[in-house]
Amino acid sequence: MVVLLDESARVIVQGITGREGSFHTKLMLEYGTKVVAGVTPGKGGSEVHGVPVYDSVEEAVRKHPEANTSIIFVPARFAPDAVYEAIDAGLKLVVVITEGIPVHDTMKFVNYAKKKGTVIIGPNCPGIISPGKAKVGIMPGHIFKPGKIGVVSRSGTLTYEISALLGEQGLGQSTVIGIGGDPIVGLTFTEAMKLYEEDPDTEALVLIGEIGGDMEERAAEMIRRGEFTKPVVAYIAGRTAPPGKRMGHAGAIIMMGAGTYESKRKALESVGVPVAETPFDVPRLLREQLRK
Amino acid sequence: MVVLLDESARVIVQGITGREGSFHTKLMLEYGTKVVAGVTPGKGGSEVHGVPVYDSVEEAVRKHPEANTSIIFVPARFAPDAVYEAIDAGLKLVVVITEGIPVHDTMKFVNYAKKKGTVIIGPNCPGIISPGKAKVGIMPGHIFKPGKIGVVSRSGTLTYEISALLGEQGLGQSTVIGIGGDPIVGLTFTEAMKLYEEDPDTEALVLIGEIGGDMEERAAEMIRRGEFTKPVVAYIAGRTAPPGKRMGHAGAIIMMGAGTYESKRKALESVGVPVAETPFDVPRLLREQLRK
Amino acid sequence: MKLFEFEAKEILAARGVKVPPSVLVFPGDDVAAKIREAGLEPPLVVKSQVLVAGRGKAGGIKLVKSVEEAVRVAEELFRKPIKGVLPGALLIEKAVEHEAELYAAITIDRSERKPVVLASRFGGVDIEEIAKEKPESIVRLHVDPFLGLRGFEARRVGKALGLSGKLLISFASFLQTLYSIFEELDADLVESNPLAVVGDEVLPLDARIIVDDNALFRHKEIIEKRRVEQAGEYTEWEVKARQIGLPFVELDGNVGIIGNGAGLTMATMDLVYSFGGKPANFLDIGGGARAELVKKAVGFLLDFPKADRIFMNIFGGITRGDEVAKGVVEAVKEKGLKKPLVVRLRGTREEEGRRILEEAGIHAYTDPIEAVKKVLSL
Amino acid sequence: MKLFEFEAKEILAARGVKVPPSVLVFPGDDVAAKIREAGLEPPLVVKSQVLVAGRGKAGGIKLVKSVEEAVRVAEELFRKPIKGVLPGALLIEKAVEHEAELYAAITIDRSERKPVVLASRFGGVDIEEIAKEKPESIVRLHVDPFLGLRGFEARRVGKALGLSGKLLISFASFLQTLYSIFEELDADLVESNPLAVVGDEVLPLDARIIVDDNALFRHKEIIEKRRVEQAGEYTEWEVKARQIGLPFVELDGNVGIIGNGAGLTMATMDLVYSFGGKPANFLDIGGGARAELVKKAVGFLLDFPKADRIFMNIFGGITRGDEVAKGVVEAVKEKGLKKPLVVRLRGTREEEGRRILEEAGIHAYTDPIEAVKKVLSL
Repeated sequence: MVVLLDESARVIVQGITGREGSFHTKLMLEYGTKVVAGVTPGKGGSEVHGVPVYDSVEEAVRKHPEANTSIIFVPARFAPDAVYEAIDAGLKLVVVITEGIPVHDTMKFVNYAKKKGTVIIGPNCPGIISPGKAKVGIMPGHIFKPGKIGVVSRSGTLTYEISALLGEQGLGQSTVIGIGGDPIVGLTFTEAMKLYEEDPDTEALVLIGEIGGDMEERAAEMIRRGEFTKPVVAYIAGRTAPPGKRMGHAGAIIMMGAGTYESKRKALESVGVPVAETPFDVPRLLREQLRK
Repeated sequence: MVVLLDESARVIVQGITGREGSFHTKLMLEYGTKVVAGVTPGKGGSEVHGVPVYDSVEEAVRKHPEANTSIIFVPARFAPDAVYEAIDAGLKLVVVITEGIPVHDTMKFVNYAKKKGTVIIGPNCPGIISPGKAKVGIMPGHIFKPGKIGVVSRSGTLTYEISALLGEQGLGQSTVIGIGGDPIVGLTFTEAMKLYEEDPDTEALVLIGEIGGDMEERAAEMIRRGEFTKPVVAYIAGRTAPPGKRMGHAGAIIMMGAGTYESKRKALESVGVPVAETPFDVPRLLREQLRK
Repeated sequence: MKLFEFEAKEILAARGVKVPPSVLVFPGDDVAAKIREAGLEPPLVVKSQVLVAGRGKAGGIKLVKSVEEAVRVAEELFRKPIKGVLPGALLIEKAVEHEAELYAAITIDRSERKPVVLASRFGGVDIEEIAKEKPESIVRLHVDPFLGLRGFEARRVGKALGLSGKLLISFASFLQTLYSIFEELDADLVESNPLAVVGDEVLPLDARIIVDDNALFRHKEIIEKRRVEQAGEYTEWEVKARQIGLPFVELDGNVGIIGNGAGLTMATMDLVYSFGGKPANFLDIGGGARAELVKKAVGFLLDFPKADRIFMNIFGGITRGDEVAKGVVEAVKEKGLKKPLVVRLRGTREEEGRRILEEAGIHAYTDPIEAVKKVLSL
Repeated sequence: MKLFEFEAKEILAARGVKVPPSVLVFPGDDVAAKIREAGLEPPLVVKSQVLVAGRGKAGGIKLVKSVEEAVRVAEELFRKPIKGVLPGALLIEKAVEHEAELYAAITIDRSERKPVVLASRFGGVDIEEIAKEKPESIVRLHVDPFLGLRGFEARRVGKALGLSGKLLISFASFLQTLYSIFEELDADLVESNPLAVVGDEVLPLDARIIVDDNALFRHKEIIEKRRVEQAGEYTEWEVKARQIGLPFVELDGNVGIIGNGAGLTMATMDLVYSFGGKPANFLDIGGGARAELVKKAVGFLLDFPKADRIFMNIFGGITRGDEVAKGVVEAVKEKGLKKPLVVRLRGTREEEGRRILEEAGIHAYTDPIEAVKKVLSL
C-alpha cells in the first residue's frame, strides 16, 4: 500500500483540452497512470491523446464508473467550480494544479470537501506521485525512484531537488505529495502524516516546509503527542527572508508573529526532528535517522 | 401528549424588552407558560415582568439549562440572527412571530435549522398553543379550549375564528399551530401532520389553508399515501381572489398556475377531505367526520 | 416590487449580459428623433411598459417595419390601457432574428424551501400552458442557498435542454447571472421569456424581476433609480391607497370589504361571494391595528366609488375591539355615512367595541352569516 | 494588494461606519487651505500614507496643536522615507479624545481553514507583543465561511472583551462591517488598530485592508479608484520590477538571486547565507518559464546596482533547461556580462541547456554547493 495513490487510480482530467491539461495528460499516460476521461465543458465528444472528453464530470463518471480521482488544470476563475463538480460527482481524491485561485474560494471548497469526505491536494501544487505506480501531477516523473521514504512538501521545485538527491543516494520514495504553496490547502502536513503513519510501505518521512503559517509547528505537536512515530527529517525554506515581505506567493507571508523560521525549527528540533541547514543535507540526516 | 408543546416547555423570549415582546411575555405568563428568561442584546441584567434579561441566548441557556423553546419578537432586520442564535444554543423549538423577514433570509435559516434538528414555527405567525397547558405565541388564550382536535393554519385571524367556533360547539383543541403566512415557513402542513398523526391526544385535524403554494396539495398527497389516517376537515381562503393579484401578503400570490383554490379543493376532496364553503361550516363538517 | 422590463434589462446589461439595442420613450417624447439618436434600424418592437401579466396577448407588444409606423404605434400604445393600467413609458427595441426561444427562470420553491431553476426549450408562448401540457419539458434544478448556483449545475440544466458547445456555455453563464441577480436583489423571481438563441449565444428578448418587498430596505437604489412612477402596475385607487399605506386591491364587484388578517379578509370575500355578492376590493388592516389606521381604511372605502356598501369583518386577537370601534366612529363622523356600513365584531374587547359603535348608532353583529345577509340585502 | 489607511477608511465610511473627520493632502497642496476647507480644528494628527508596518514607531504619525505646525510637519513627512519608502499622500485627521483603545481584525486562519475574528482590549500598542505576552487577552472566534459572521457571534466577541450595553452593540456592528468587507473584497486581512472607544461607540483611528491579489479580477474598482500610485509600498527597483511583471523583492546584501519556484529561491538565499554571503534580492521565475521571461529576469539583475554578482539556481521540472539557457545567453548578449554570473542547472533538458550555456562561454554547475562557493569567492 502507499499513501492516497496507487495502481488502482482511475483519473479524470478536468480542463483536458487546455495547453497544460493536454500536455500533462500525455506525460501522465506515458508514466503509466490510467487516465480514463477528460472534461471540458462545451467540448464533449472530442478526444485528447486517445482520452474521451465529456461536457461534465457527472457524464464522465456515468460512462467510466471506475473513475475515483480527478486532476484539475482549469483556469483560476473556473477552478473552484471544477472542484465542486468533482466532489459532487463522488470522486474521492482531487488534485488541484491551478495557481492563482482566490483564497476565499479555496477556503470554501476545502470546507465543503471535508464535509463530503473528499481529499483535496493543492491548489497551486505539483500533485502526487507514487513512483513506479502512478502520477497525478505535473512533476517530472523520471526524477522519482520507488522506495520507502515519504516526502510531503509545500514547495514544488524543492520537492524535485530533494527527491532527486534522495533517489541518487538510494533512498527511493513511497509517495511524494506536493501539498501546494497557497495559504489554504486541502491537505495539510498533519493530515498527510496521519496517512503516512498508517502506510506500511513508508519507513520515514521528509517534511519540506516554508516560513509562514503554522503547519510545521502543528506537525511537531503531532509528533509530541505520539501520533506520528516514524523517523522524520525536515527542511524549512526562508530562513533569510525578511519578515513582512512577500516572497513570491502568499504562502510565505509572515503574519501576526507566528510562522517564523526560528519558531518552526525550534518546534521540530524539540521533538527530535533534525532540521537540515540546506536541502542538500537532507539525505545525510535521513540516513542518520534511519540508522538509529 | 400533545404536539410539540406541553407543560414541560421552558421558554426564552428573544426581543423581550420591545413593546410586543414585553406585552406578550406578560400574557404568556398569565396563561401559565413557563417563561424562564428573556434576551435583548445590550440590555442584559434588567428584568421584564420578573423575567431576567440576558445579552445572549447562550448566556440565558447557561443560566437556565432547562430552557428548550424560544419565541422571537425581534424586528425583521435582526430576526434571522436571533433564529441562528437560538438554533446554535441548542433550543429545539423556535417560534418566529416577526413579520416582514426577507424570504431569502428565511429560506437560509429554515434550511440551517433542518440540518441542526430544530423545529421552526413561522415566521409571520401567531405561534402555538396547547390549550390549558402552554401558549408560545400571541393568540388570545381564552379563545381556545382543551380537547382532542388539532388545528393547523396558514392564517392568524382565521385560526382564532375557527377555534372559537369549535370551542363553542364542544370541540376543544389538543394543539393549535399557526404555521405563518410567509412563502417559506419552518413547519409545513405535512410536517405538522406527521406530528399530529403520532399524537394519541389528537383525534381529528382541521386544516386552514390559503391560495398560493402547494402545501394543501401535498397534504392531500400525504393522506393518499396513507401516512395521515385521522379525520380531516379543511377550509381554504381566497376562492374569490383574482389570480396574479397580491392579497395582502406574499403567501397569497398565485404563481406558475399552481396553488389555485380549485386545485387545492380538488386534491383534498379526492382523498375524502371535506372542504368547508365558509369558516362557519367547519364545526358541522368536523362532527360529520367524527361520526363516521 | 415588480421591476419593469427595461429596468430588468438594465440590471442584466450591468452584469455583462448582451441585450437587444433599445431606447426608452416617455409620453411627449419625439419618438422618431429618439429612435434615430439610438441608431436603431427597423424592424423594431414597441413594448408597453406595464407590470401586468399577459401583456403581449393584450396587445401591448407590436412589431413595426418603419420609423413612421413606430411613431404611430407608440402614440397608440401610450393611450391604450393594458388590463386597466396605462404605461408610463414604452421600450422600443431592435427586432432580433433568432433560431429558437427558450425559457429560463429562478424562483423559490416554497415546498422544498430552496431556490429552483426552471428552464424549457419551449419559451415564448405561455409557459404555464407548456407546464401543464408537457410537464416533462420543464427542467427543474434545486439550488443549495448556501452554495448558490454553481457553474456545473447551470450546465447540467443546459444539457438537459439538449444544448451543447458554445451555446451550452452561453446559456449556463446566463443562468448564473440570473442567479446572482436573484441572490443579490433578494428576488422572488428572475425570469427571461423568451430567451432567444442567436447563433452560439442566448439573448433575452424579455426579462422580469420581482424583488421581495420585505427586502427593499437592502435595495434602496432600486427605488431611488425608478424613473417611471407607480403607473404601469396599479389602478388609480390602488395608487391612492399605497400613498396612504393601505394594502388595498381593487376588484370588480360592489361590496367594500375590510378585514383583519389576510386569511380572514379573503374568507370574508369568499363569504360575500357564496351568498351571491361580489366584493369591490380587498383591504386588510392587519394584526393589532390602532384606531387611526381603522379610521383611514373605513374613510377610504367610504370614498371609493365602486363600493356601494361596506362589510367590515373583525375577529380581534391582538386587534382590540374598542380601537376598531373608535376608528369606525371617527371615520363616519368625518366622512358622513355616505353608504351602508355593516360591522361584524368579535374577540378581544368585543363588548367595549360594541358599546362604542351602538352609541354612534352603528349596529355590530356577532354572527358573520347574519351580517353578510344583512349587507347583501341593502 | 495592501490598501492605504485613507482607502480603508473610505471603504468603512461607505458602509456607514463613523470615522474621524479628515482631509487627504498631496505634495504641492496648500496644506493650510485644505485643513480650513475641510473645517478641521486642531489638535490634528498628520499621518504618512505608506504601506509598511510599524509606521508610527518609525515617525510617520505626528500629533500637532495648530494649523501652522500641521503645515510644517506635513512638509517634513513628505520628505521623510519610512523604512525606505516615501509617502504619496498624507492623511490629516482630527485628533479624537477617547477612553480606551481596542484591537479588531478579521483574517484567515490557515490551519483551521476558516475566517477568524481576532480582538483585544489592548489595542493601540504592538498587538504582536500583546499576543506573545498575554495570549489569553486575544479573543479568537472562527467563522463558518458559508454562514458569515452572525450578529450573536460578533456580540459574543464583544462580551468576551468585557463590553456591555450600547458599546457592545456598536462594537458588534463594527465587527460585522469588517466581516462584510472581508468577504466582499476577498480580503486577506481587515483590521482596525487602534479602535477607539468614544462614549458608547467605537471609532476606528486606524484601518488596514489587504486584498487577495488573486481575487483582484473581481475588484477592478479598487485599482481604478487608486489615487496614489505604487509609492508608499515599494522601493524604486521593486516598482521597476513590477512594471515589467517580475516578482522581485529587494534585500540588503550584494548577491543577486534567481530561482525557479518560491521554495527553491528561498532555499537558494538560505544557501548563500549559510556560506557567509548576503542576498541582494529575491527573484522567482516560477514554473515553466520561457526564454523571454528568463532573459528579462537576468537582464534586470544585470542592471540592479545592489547586486555585484548573480547566482542563478534552476531545478527544472516543468521549467526546461534549454529555455532557461537561451534566456540567459540572450540577456548577456544584450546587456553584456557586467558582473559575475554563476549558473547551477539541473532537471528537464539539463544537457541541452548546459551545452547552450557553454557555447556562450558560461559554465553551468550541477552541484549547488560548488556553485555557491564559486559565486561567493568572486
